[in-house]
Amino acid sequence: MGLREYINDIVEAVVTTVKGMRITARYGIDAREEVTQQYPEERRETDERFRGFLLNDIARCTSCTMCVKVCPVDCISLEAVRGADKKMVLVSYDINIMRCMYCGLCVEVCPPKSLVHTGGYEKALFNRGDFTLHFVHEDAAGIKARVAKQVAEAAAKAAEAAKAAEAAKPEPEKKA
Amino acid sequence: MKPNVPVEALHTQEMLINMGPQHPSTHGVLRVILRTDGEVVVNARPDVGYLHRGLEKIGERVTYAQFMPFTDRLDYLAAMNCNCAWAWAVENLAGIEVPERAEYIRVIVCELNRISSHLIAFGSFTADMGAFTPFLYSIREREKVNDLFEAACGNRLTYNYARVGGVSADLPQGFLEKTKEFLDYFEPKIDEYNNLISYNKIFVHRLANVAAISADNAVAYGLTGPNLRGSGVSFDLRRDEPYSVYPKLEFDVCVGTGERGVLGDCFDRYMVRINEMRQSVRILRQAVAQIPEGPVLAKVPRVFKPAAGEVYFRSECPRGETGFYIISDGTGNPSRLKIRAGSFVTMNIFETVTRGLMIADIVAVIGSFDIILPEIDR
Amino acid sequence: MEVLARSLISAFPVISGVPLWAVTLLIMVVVAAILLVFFLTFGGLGSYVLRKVAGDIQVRIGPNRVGPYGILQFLADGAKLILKEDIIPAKADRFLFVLAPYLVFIGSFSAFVVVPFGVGLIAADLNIGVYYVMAVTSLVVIGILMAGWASNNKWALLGGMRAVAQIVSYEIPVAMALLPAVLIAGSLSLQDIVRSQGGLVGIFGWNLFHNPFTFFSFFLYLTAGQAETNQTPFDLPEAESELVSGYNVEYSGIRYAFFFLAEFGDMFVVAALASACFLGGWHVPFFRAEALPSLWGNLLSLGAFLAKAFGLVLVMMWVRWTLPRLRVDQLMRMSWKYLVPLTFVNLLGVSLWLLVFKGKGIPQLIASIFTG
Amino acid sequence: MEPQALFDAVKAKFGDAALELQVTGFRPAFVVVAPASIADIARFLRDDPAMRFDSLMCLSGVDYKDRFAVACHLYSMRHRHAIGLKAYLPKENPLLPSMDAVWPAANFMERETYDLFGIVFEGSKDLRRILLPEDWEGHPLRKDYKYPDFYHGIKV
Repeated sequence: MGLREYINDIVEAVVTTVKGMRITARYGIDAREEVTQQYPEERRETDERFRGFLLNDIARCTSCTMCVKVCPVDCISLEAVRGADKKMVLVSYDINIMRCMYCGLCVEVCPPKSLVHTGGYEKALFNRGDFTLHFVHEDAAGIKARVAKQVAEAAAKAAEAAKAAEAAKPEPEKKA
Repeated sequence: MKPNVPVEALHTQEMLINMGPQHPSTHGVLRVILRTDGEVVVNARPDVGYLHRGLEKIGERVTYAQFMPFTDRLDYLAAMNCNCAWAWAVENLAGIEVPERAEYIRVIVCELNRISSHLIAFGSFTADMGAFTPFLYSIREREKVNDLFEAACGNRLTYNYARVGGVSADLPQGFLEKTKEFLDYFEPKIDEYNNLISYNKIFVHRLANVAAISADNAVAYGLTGPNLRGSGVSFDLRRDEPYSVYPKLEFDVCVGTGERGVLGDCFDRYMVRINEMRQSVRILRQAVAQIPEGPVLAKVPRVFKPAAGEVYFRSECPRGETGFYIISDGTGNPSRLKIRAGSFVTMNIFETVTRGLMIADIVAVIGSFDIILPEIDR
Repeated sequence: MEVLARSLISAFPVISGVPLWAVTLLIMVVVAAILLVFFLTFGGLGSYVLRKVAGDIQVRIGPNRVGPYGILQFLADGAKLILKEDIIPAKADRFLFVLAPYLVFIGSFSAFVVVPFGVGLIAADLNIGVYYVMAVTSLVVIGILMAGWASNNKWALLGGMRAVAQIVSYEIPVAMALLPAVLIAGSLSLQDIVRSQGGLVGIFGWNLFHNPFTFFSFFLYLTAGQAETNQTPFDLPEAESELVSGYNVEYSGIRYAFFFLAEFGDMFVVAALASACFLGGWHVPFFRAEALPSLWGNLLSLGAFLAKAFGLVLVMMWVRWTLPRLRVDQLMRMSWKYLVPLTFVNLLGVSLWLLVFKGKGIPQLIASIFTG
Repeated sequence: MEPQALFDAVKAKFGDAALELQVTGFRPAFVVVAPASIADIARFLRDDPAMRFDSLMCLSGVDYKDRFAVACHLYSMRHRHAIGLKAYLPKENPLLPSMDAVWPAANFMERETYDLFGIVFEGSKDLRRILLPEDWEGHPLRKDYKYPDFYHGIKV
């Protein structure tokens, strides 16, 4: 470890330290450089493509269960009953946002585009049950009962119509 | 003056320390069982598996498209690279033709993610060495990259942006201008980092000649990526086993040069990452200039059943190669999915390299390997 | 103190019955209380300024919630630390564990006795001032080692060992770097050292410009001082990224507050000694503070002294947020192979200079040329 | 170097130990060998100047429902070509010689294969479970793996 290396070590140490301190000084002095946001007061506006909590517009939802099948972690549970006019009536549609990993596959595959990501990302609740979002606000039993009644009426009307058609059909044979 | 007490009689005991799963500088839940004699490490045995979620078992349960969000959780600092690696692997298996624009978008987001991953590697490494300030500067730059990703795919960490056959959505309005803006802003910052910390005497002294790995030792132990190039082996998948549109983009492969000590020491691995950031900026400038118009997603049947076969495809991730060995038996789910992670194989050499170092060097070695635990434990 | 006591008794006949020693004791207690209040507020404000400076350097804001611009943050921290439950680990060596923080606190607080705050403002103008400070600050080492050993934690033990190695081996450069000022002043007392720097007009009286060797030893002292107070390039005893938190890993609550305040106390002592020995202590550059009537003279000199000391504390904080940390063996190598030889050569240089120029520095020589 | 030429070279040297060459639908192609001689063939593939497979990319266990297999992917830094090396193993007690003497990179991968499949590598430097806790029963990646209900009283 010759003397020259010894001196060189010291000089290099001092020079590189001063260079580093010059940079931190430059940041230290000009206060405009602050980049941190004061979170509760200044909220960061999320991009319109931001994948926040899911929201399903049940009016347009055709309960085709595509989203249930595509979800990798099966966090969407859907229950539907076939209505009188052969279309499915949604009984209950829940998304467990604790299991959901916001991958966006369900929103992509939803044919009527009724399932969308909202911009929300803040949710703190007291018990785990509340983390399941229920999108159908009526209670399930009520809907089922209503639909069952409609189906029964439709069936009854269809039966009378069939009897009436029965009655109408024999007359023409006698005339012929 | 002969010591009157023979040294052997002094009963000194080795200390067994748990650099436990919860430690400020193990970059995740890595446990290192340290057997030390005072400060000098006699044996450092890594114990991994604290973050094992069984991704390969999940891979056999979900379909090819559904596995994409899980690849974000493979290396969450370079999720884009893992997404695209999975997409390329499946396209290689099923022979799907991906439109030109989608390939360019993939290269753009992958290189942006390489920059943000190397920024984290640089920041956390200097923080481990005691200089906390550069970490904050690197986080500031990374936030700008995150804003770009949020505009493109909607999420800031787990992007889930690639799809089998292309990308999920086209780049938004003004994305390319914002990227150019970021590149112009970012390039001088690398020189600032070098002035601030890279050539700082204390930093160099902490890293030079520490845990040097010779070139053939690196290859034998299966090191890949910056760790391999740090030892002087000029091997980069983007150039030597080209995939996607990398052949159309010219960049040079940064290799360790033993600048401040032996070839292949911690300083070389660190400097390879810094220089690689510059190369990524160069690639990005060309990709942003050459990107064509056109569709971004190929026609892939919704119920996607690739032909039976076995494929091993690997792509260059910031932490080494990420390889997917997929065995498909014709059904919708892969029958076996092996993920080869860069950090997992790097940990293999950890025990032999850290013999005789000091405790402070263990932290330096972990930082210079830039390992990440979800990739190790899968 | 006796002079003060006698003058107090003569001023207030009503207490003339009280024996002399009781009055001096009372004065000592009052002075100690004042110093303690200064020590605690400096500890608190110091931590606030440290975090604000860190925030500024690291493109963030730093504390700004408690009080206007976060000024009262240190009160909130203090309250939190007092209210927090201080846990004593099960198999810890209870007596040593409890004693350690007090020792560290005493070690760093008792150095305030000889700090020359102003013309007359000094707790006790000991004629062995510098020597006393060296002796007292090495008490901190014992405290830290005790803390490291007693908390029955491997990381703390390593932290304690490192602290001993570091502070002991940096005592020598610190002492050697201060000796030039002692040589110039010809006395160990800090007041004499400060008075010896008042000769010329303006800042040329300072020891810093006395001769190139003292200029160089100022920076050596600051480097070694940075190591004495476990600041970042040398903060190995409490290296967060290696030893989790070094010797104070098992401490919490009020005991941790002692360590925390002691660290800032050390920092102030180092800055105070540096400004006293090299930057002309309480001398106001273009103004003779002693000539003023005692109250104003003291206040002005106190202000000048605190400004210089706080300036140096800021420089130490600035260095603290820029440099990475040394390794233990490099720390030892730097002390024994770089600082100790340099300070010895420096000392030799100063003594030769004093011999050749008969005690005059460059400014004095230039002044003597003009005055013929 | 073409997989076929490579297979012939191995066949020439090791005779019937080299069983077949899987090419269609396999990227990269696989040389299937008898489990007993996999270590020697591996050493040959690494040391032979024409092949020089000095880098073990990936060593993985596979459960083909009726039998196990160990598939290694090799790559040559010098010649820039890749090949697969596979050995089929019976389901009862899968056993084959360890390759960590040939490529040190194999140690962690063998430990992982042992951990998740139960394939024992004879003569391995240090064969222990790597990802799962030491006292975990069963090997999860086997197709016939049943999830345990409790592990140390914690519901799995």
